[in-house]
Amino acid sequence: MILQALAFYLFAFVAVASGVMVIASRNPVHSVLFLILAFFNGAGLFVLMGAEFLAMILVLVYVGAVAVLFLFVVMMLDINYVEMRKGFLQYLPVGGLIGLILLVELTFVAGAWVAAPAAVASIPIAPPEQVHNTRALGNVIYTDYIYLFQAAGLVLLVAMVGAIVLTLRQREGVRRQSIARQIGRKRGDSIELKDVPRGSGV
Amino acid sequence: MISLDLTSALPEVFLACAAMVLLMLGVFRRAGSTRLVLVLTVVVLAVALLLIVFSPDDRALAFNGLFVTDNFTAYMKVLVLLGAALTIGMSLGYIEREQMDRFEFPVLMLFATLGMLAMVSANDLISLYLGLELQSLSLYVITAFRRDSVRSSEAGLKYFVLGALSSGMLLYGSSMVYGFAGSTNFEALAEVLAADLAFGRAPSLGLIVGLVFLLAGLAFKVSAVPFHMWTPDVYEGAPTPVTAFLASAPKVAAMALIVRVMVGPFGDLFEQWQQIVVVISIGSMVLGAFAAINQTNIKRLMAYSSIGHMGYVLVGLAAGTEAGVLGIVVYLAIYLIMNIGTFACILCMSQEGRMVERIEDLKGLGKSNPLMALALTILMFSMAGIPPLAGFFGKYFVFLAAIKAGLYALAVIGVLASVVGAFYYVRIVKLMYFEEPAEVLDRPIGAVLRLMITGTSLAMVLFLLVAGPVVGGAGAAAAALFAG
Amino acid sequence: MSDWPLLSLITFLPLLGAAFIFFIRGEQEDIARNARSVALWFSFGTFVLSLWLWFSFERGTAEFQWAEEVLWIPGFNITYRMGVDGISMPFVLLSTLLTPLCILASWEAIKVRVKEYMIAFLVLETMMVGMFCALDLVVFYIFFEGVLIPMFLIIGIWGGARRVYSAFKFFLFTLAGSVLMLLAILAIYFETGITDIPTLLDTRLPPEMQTWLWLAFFASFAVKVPMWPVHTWLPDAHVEAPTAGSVILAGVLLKMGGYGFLRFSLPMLPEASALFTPLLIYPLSIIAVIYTSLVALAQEDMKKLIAYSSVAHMGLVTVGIFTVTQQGIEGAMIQMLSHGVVSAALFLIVGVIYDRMHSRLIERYDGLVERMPAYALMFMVFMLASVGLPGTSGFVGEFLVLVGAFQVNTAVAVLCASGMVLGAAYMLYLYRRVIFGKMTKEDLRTILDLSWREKAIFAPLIAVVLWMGIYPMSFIDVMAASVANVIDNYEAALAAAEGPSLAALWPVE
Amino acid sequence: MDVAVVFLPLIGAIIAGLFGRQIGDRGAQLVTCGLLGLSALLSLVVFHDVVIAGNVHVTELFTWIDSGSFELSWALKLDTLTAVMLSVVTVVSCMIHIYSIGYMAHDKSIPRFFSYLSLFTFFMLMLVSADNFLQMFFGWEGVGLVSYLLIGFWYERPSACAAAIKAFLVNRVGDIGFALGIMGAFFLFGAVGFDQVFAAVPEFAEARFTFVGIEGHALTIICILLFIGAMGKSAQIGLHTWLPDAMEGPTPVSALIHAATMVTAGVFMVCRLSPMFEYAPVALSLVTYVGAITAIFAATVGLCQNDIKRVIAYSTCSQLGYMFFAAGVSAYGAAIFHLGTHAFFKALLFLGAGSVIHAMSDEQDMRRMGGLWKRIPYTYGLMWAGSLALAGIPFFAGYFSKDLIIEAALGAGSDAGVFAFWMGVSAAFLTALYSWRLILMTFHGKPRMEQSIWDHVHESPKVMIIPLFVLAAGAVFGGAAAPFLVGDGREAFWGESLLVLFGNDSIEAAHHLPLSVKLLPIVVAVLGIAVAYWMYMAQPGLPAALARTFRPIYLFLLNKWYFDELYDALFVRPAFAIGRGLWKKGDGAVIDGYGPDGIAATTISLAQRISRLQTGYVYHYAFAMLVGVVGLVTWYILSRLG
Amino acid sequence: MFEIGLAHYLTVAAVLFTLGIFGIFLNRRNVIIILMAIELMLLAVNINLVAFSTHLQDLVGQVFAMFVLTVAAAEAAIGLAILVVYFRNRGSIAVEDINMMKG
Repeated sequence: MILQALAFYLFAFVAVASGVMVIASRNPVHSVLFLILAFFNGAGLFVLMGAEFLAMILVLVYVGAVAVLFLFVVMMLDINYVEMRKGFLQYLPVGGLIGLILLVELTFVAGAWVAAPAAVASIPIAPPEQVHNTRALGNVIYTDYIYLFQAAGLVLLVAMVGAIVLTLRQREGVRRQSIARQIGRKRGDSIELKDVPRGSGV
Repeated sequence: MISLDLTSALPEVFLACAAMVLLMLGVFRRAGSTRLVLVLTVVVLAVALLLIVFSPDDRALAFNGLFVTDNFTAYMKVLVLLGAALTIGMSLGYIEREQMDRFEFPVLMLFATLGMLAMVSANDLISLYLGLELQSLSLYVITAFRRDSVRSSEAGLKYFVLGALSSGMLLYGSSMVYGFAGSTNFEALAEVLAADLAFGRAPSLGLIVGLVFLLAGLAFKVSAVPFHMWTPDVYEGAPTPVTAFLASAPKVAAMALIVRVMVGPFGDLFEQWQQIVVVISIGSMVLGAFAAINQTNIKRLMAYSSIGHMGYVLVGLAAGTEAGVLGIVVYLAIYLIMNIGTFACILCMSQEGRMVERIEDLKGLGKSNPLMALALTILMFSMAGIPPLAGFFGKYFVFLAAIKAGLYALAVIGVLASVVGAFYYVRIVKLMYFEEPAEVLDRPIGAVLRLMITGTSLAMVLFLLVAGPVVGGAGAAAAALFAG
Repeated sequence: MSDWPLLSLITFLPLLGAAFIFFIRGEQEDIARNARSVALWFSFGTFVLSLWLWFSFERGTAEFQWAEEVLWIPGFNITYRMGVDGISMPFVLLSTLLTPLCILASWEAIKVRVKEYMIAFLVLETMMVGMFCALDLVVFYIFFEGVLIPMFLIIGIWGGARRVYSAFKFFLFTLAGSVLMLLAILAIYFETGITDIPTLLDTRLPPEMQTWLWLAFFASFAVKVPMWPVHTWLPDAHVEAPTAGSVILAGVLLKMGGYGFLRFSLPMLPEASALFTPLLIYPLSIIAVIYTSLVALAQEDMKKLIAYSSVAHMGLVTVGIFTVTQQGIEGAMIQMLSHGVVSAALFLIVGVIYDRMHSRLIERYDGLVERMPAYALMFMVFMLASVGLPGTSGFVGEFLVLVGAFQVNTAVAVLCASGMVLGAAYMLYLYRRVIFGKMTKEDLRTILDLSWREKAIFAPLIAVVLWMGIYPMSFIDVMAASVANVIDNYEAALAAAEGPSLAALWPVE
Repeated sequence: MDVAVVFLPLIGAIIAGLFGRQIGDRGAQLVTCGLLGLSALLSLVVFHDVVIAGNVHVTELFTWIDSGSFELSWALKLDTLTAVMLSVVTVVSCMIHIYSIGYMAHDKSIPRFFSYLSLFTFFMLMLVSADNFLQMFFGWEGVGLVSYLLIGFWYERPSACAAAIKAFLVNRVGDIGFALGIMGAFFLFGAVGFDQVFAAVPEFAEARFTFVGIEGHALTIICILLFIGAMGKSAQIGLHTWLPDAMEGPTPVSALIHAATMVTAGVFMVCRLSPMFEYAPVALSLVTYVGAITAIFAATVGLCQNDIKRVIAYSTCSQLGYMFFAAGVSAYGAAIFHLGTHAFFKALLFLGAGSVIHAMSDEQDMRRMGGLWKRIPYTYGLMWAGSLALAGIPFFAGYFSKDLIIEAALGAGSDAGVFAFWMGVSAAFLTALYSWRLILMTFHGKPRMEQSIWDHVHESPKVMIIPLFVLAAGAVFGGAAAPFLVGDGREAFWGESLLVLFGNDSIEAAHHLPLSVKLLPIVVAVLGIAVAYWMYMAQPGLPAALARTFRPIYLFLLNKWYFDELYDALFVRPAFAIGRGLWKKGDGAVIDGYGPDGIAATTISLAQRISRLQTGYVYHYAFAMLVGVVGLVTWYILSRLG
Repeated sequence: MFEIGLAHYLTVAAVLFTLGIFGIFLNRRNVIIILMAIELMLLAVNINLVAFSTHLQDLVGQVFAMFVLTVAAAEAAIGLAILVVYFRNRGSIAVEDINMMKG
C-alpha cells in the first residue's frame, strides 16, 4: 500500500513538475523533452490505476510519435529562443490569480465526489485475473463501440489529409520521379541509333 | 449483442463512403479534378439529404445507443446538409479564381459535414466528442486552406488554438460528468439525474461544474459570448466560401447539439443551466449588436452578426421549453438561408477580378446592380428582423418562448439589441442605395451565385406563405426532443 | 356576408402592381413611363375597389365586416384574418385615396429610379391597407412593421440633403418603439393563447399585466403618433422625405398610432388606460399641443412647420381617444381622417413650389398669390382646414375632441383649446410669408401656377375637406356603432374592475 | 325663401371668386350686387313674414354632426331678432356692395373683392340665423375669416398682412372662450340647439360645476366664457387691439365689417343668449362693466388719433361698449336697436371717410386735410348727418338708441348700471368731441395738404354717393323704429326671441326716469361739440398746447393705452422666443441630445470600446474564455456554499 | 495520506489541466508551447477519465480516454501542420505576432 502511495507521489510530482517546465522552459526543445517526461509519468499513473493498455499506448503514441513530431517541428522551424521568456511574468499576477481560483475550485470539486447512486456501470470492469485490461478494451471497441472506432478512423484520415494538403508542396522546377513513366518507358523512347557517315568527323 | 443497425445511420454511412470515394477520385485524377469532385460533393450531399427526408420519422437508436435519429435530428440534418450543399456549391467560382482549386477542399468540407451529422445524432458524450472533432479538424484545415495567405493561416492558427482549448474544456467537463454521474450515455445520464431529482437530492456540484465546462466547449462552437472571440478574426481571415460554410452549417449542428445535450440528459438540471444560457445569450445579443457597428470588413460584420443571431437562438434555449426549441429550430432554418444568401452576395463582391470585402465597396450597388442590391436589401432587412420578411419569424418564435417562460427581462434586452443590430444591417442598405458608387463591382456574377441570391431572397419574402409547414415541421422536431 | 375576399384584394392588388412593375424591361425612359402609369392604374383600381367597401359597408353595427379567415400557422392559432369595422374602414379608404394622389404628385418630381420608387409606394400601400384590415395581432404587427421598409427606402433614396440621418432616425425610432409592442403581443398570446383581435376585444386581461402591456403598446404607438417627447423623428423625416413620402407619412403613418390606441390600448387594456390617461396621455398630449405649436411658430422650413403642426394635431387625437366619450373618440377619428387629408394636402402644397424652386425655406418665397392665384386658393383652403375653421374637416374633429375632453376634464379642454390660437398663428404666419407680401424675388416672377395634373390632385382633397366639414355625418355614421361598442366595453370592464383590481394596477409599496 | 336670403350671397361669392377671370370685373360686380340686392329684398319679405305675420319658424336643412348626444343640424332659425338682423345686414351690405363698385373701381382684383364681400355677408347671415351654438360659431369664425381676408386684401402691404393676422388671432382668443362656452353648455344641458338649451335653462338655473379647478355657478361660468368670445369679436377692452389695425383694409370693408355688422356679432350673441344670461346675473354685470369701460376707454383714445379711419374705429369700439352695457343691464332691445342705428350711421361715417380718402388720393391723416367742405359738399353733408346721429343729437337715430341705453343703465339700478351710466355720459361727451374734431380737422380750416393733391380733390361718383344717401336716411330716420323696438310694443315685437326676467326690465325703468337724467346725455353732447369748436376752430393752437402740457397723458392716449406694446411684450415676442428656444434647445439639445442622437453617440462609442476588446491576441481570447468559465464555476460554487 | 483515492488522481489532473490553461494564455512567445499545453490538458483529462473508470469499475472511461488519445494525436498533427504553414508565411511563430486581424 505504501509502495503504491510512494509510486503515486513520485509519478504525480514528476508529472506536475515537468508540466510546469513544459510551459516555463526557455528552450522549446526542453519543453518537448519535459512533455515527454510528463507523458511517461502519466503512463505510470495509468498503470497504478490498472489501465495498462492505455499506459502503453500513451508511451507508444505520444512519446513515440506525437512528441517526436513536436521535436521535429521545433527543430525544423528555426526559432530564436533568446527572447522566449520576456513578458512571461508580466501577466502572471492576474492570470495566476484566475488560474489559482480555477485550481482551487477543481480540487474542491474533486474532493466532493460521491458515487451517483443511480449510476450503473454500462460495461463493468471484470477482475484483471479473468479479463486482461487490453482484452477487455478489445472486447468492446470493435463491438459496442464500433461506431466510435470508425469515427476515430475518419478523424485520423482527416488529420492525414489535412496535414498533407497544408504542408505538401509541389515545388516548381524540381524534377520528380514518375514511376509510371519510368516503367512505361520503351527502349525506342530514349535510344536512337544513328548511322554516322564515315570519314566526315563529328 | 452487436447492434449495428445501419439503416438509421444510412446517410452518414453513405456520406463517409462517398467522401472516401471522392478522395480516391481526386487522388487518381489529379489536376483538374476539383470541379468534378466539387460537383459530385454537392450531389452526394443532395442524395444524403434525400435519404434523410425519406427515412422513417420515429425515434431510433443505433450502435449500442451511441447514435440517435428522430424528427429533431432529421430536421437539423436537413438544415446542415442544405447549408453545406449550398455553401460548397457557391464556392466553386471562388476557389478557381483564388488558386485554391484542390480537390481536398470539397472532400474536407464533406468530412466536416459528416462530423456535423454525427454531432446532431450524438447520443453519448463520446460520440459527441468524436463528431465534434471530426467537424472541427476539417474546419481548421479548410480555414487555413489558402496556405500562401497570411490571413488565412493566421485564422487557421487562431481557430485551432482556441478550438483545441475549447475541446479541452469540453473534455474536462465530459470527464467530470462521467465521473459524477457514472455514465456517458445521454439516456443513462437523464435517468441518473431524474433519480436524483426524484429523491430530492441536489445535483452534485461536480456535475454542475462539469456541465459548465461542457457548455463552455459547446458555446465556443456557436461562438457565444464570452467564447466568441475567435469568430471575427477567423471569419475575416478564412477564404470567403469557408466563412460562409463556418457561419451556416456548423452553427446549426452545434446548436442542435447544445439543445440535445441541455434538454435531453441535462433537462432536469434546467434551473442550473438556464442562468448560464441567459447570461451568454444576453452577452451574445448585446455584443453582436454593438461590436458590429464600427466594422469595415463585411466578413467581420457577418461574424458579429452571427454572434448576435446565436444570442437570439439561445433565448429559445433559455426558455427550455418545447416552444423554445421550436423557436430555435425555426430560427436556425431562417438564419441558415439568409446567411447563405448574404454570403452569396459577398462572394459576388469583386472589382476587376479581385475580391473585395470592405463594406464601403457596396456603395452605389443600387445603381450598378439593382437586382443584387434588392436581394441584399431583403436579406439585410430580414437579418434585422423586420416583418414581413422571414427573419422576423425566427425572432418571433424565440421571444414567444421567452415570454412564455417568464423571461421578460431577457426578451426586452433582446428586442432592444435587435434595434441596435438593425442599425448596422440597415447601414448596408444605406450604402447601396443612398450613396453614389465609388468603384463599381464586377458584373456579371456567376449563374450559380445569381440563382442562390435570387433563391434565398425570394425565400425571405415568401416565407410568409410557407410559414405554416416550416413551423409545423419545427414543432414536430421540437416535440421529438420532449417525447422521451 | 362576404363571399369574396374584398379586403385581401384591396390589400394585395398594389403588390400585384409592384410585381408588374418589377418585370418591366426596356429603355430607361420607357420603364419610367410605364412604371408610372402601371402604378397609377393599380392604385386607382385599388381605390375604386375600396369604394365598393365604402358603399357596401353596413352602418350601424360594430361587427367586423368582410371578414376573411385562413389558418396560417397552425399550432399557434395564428390566422390570416382580415376584416373591417367602423374604426378601420375609413383608414383603409384614406390610404387608398392618398396613394394614387401621391403617385400623381411624384409624376414629374421623381426622375431617378422611377421603377423602384413606384414599387416602394405600392408595397407601402399594401402594408398600410393590410395593417388597417388585419384582425390578428401577428398579422397586424407584420404589416405595422413592414411599413418601415418601403418608407425607409423612400426617405433615404429620394429624400433631401440630410436624408440618411432622417431615414435612420425614423427607422430606428419607430423600430425601437414597436419591438416592445411585439413583446406585448407575445405576452397577450401567452396569456390568452390567441392572437385573434375580435376575440381579444372581449377578453379581459389580468390587471397587473395590463400595466406593462399598456406601456409596451404605448411605446410603439406613441412613437408613431408621435407624442411628445418622442416626436423628433417626425420633423426630420418629413423635411427630408420626398413630397409623396411626407404625404403618406403624415397622412397615414401617423394614424397608425392613433388607430393602435383605439384598437388595442383602449379596448384590451381598459384598466391600464384608465390609470395612464391622466398620468401620461393628457400631460404629454397637452405638452405636444402647446410645445410643438410654439416650435412650429419659429420654423423656417415649410415642411418642418407642417410636421410640427402634425404633432400638435395628433396631440388632440390622443386626448380625444382617451376621453372615452362618444364625442371624443369620434372627434379623434374625424381629426385623424381630416389631418390625413389636410396635412397630406399641405405637404403636396409645399411640394408644388418645391418642384418649381427646389427650396422649402419660407424666406425663399413671397407674394406668390400674384403669380399663382389658384395655388393660393388651394393653400388657403387647406390652411384653414388645418386651423380648424368651421365648415372644414378640421373643425369637426377638433371641436368634438374638445367637447369630449370638456366632459372629462375641463383643464385639459382649456389647454388644448389654446392650440386653436397657436395653430392659427403659425399657419397664418406661414401663409402670409409665402403667399402674401410683395413679390421681391426675381426668379419667382416666372413661376407657374398649378398645372392640370396638380389641380386634379388637389380637387378630391378639397372635396373631402369640405365634405367632412359640412356633412361629416357620412363618416360619423360609419364609425358610430363601433365607437359606441368600444365605449360600452370599456365602461363595462371598468365597472367590473372597480375596487381591488384597479388597485392592483399600480402596486403601492 | 329664408334659405335663399342666406345662400344667395354665397352663390354670388362662389361665382365671383372662382370664375372671376371668366366673367370679368363687371360681371363679378353685377352678379354679387344683384344677388345681394335680391337677398336684401327677400330679407324684407322675410322680415314681414316673421315679424308682422308672426311666422316664427326653423328651417332645417340637414344634419351636421350627430355624435352621441351631441347632435345638431344645419338649420335657419327665424324669429324677430334674426329677421331684424337679416334686414340690417343685407341692406347695409347691399349698399356697401354698390358703393364698392365706385370705390374699388381702380383696383386690380375686383372679382376677388366682391367675392369676399358676398362671402362675408353669407357668413354673417349664417351667424344671425343660426339655430344652434355650433352654426353660430360657424358664422362667427366665417366672418372672422373673411374679415382676415379683407383686411389683408392689399396683401402687398406688410402692415395690412400684419393687421389681418392680428385680427384673426385676437378673435381666436375670444373664440376659445366661445368654444369652451359651447362645450360647457353641452356639458350642462346635453344639447347645443338654442331651443333645447333655452328650454332647459330654468331647470339648471342653480346648477354648479367645476371648471379648471374653480367650482362655481354653472351658468355664470358658461356665460362668461361665451362673453369672452363676444369680447373678441366686438373688440371689447382687452381684445380690442385688432379693430383699429383692421383699418388697413379697404374702406368699404371697414364700413361693412368693422362697423356695421361683424363687430356687432358679439352684441347679437349676448342678446340671442339672453335666456341664459338672464339667469347669470354675475355674468351680466361683468358684461356691463366691460362694456362701460370699453365705451370710455375707446372714446379717450379716439380723441387723440390722427388717422381719420382710426378715429371712427375707436368710435365703433366705444359704441359697441354702449351696446354691451345695454345688454348687461338687460336692455337687449336697446342694444339691438343701437346696433341697428349704429350700423347705418357708422357705415355712413366710414363710407364718408372713404369718400374723403378717395378724394384725397388715399391720404388718411387728418393733419394733412382741412378745408375740404367746399370741394366735396355731399360728403361733407353726409358726414354731418352721421356725426349728429353718432353724438346722439335729438331726433337723429342715435339719439333714440343711445340715450335710451344710458338711461336704461341708470334705470337698472344696480352698481354696475350706475357705473355704466356715468361712463356712458362721459363717453357721450367725448364722442361728440372727437366727432367734431374729425369734422373740423377734415373739412374746415386751411387746407394742409400738398397743392397737387388739393388740385385733384373731387366729389365721389354717384355710385358711391347714392348708397351714402340711403344710409344717411337710416341714420336720420332710424329713430322711427324706436316705439316698436324699445317702446311699449317691444314685448310683442320681440316675442320670444329676447328674454327679460321680471324685475330686470331696465327699459321700462328708463321710461320712468326724471327728465334731468334724460336731458343729461344731450347736454353733454352739445357741450362736446362746443368744446370741439372752441379747440379746433376758435383756438387752433390749444390742442397742441394741451398735448405739450399733459404730455404723458397725451402719449398714453395716442399710443392707445399701450395695449399693443404690452401684448407684444407679453405674448407675441415671448411666443416666438419660446418657440425658437423649445426648438433649438428643447428639441435639439435636450430631446435629441439625450434621446436619439445621444443614444446613437453612446452606442457608437460603446461599439468602439467593445471592438477594442478584440485585440487580435490569442492569449487574450483564451483568457476571456477562461474568465468566462471560472466566473460561472465560481458563481455556482459560491451559490452552493452560500 | 497514504490511502491513495480518487481525489488524489483528480487533483493531479486538475493541476495539470490548470497548467495547460496557464500555458495557453501566459505564453507570449511561442505557439508550439501552446500546442504542448493543449497536450497537457488532454493528459489531465485522460487521467481524470481513467481515474473515474477505475473508481466506478466501468470500462467506458478507458474507452473514452483511448479515443481522446487518438483524437489528440490527430489534433497535434493538424495543429503542427497549420503552424508550419503559418511559419512559412510569416516567418515567425511568436504568439504576439499573430494579430493581423483584430477589432
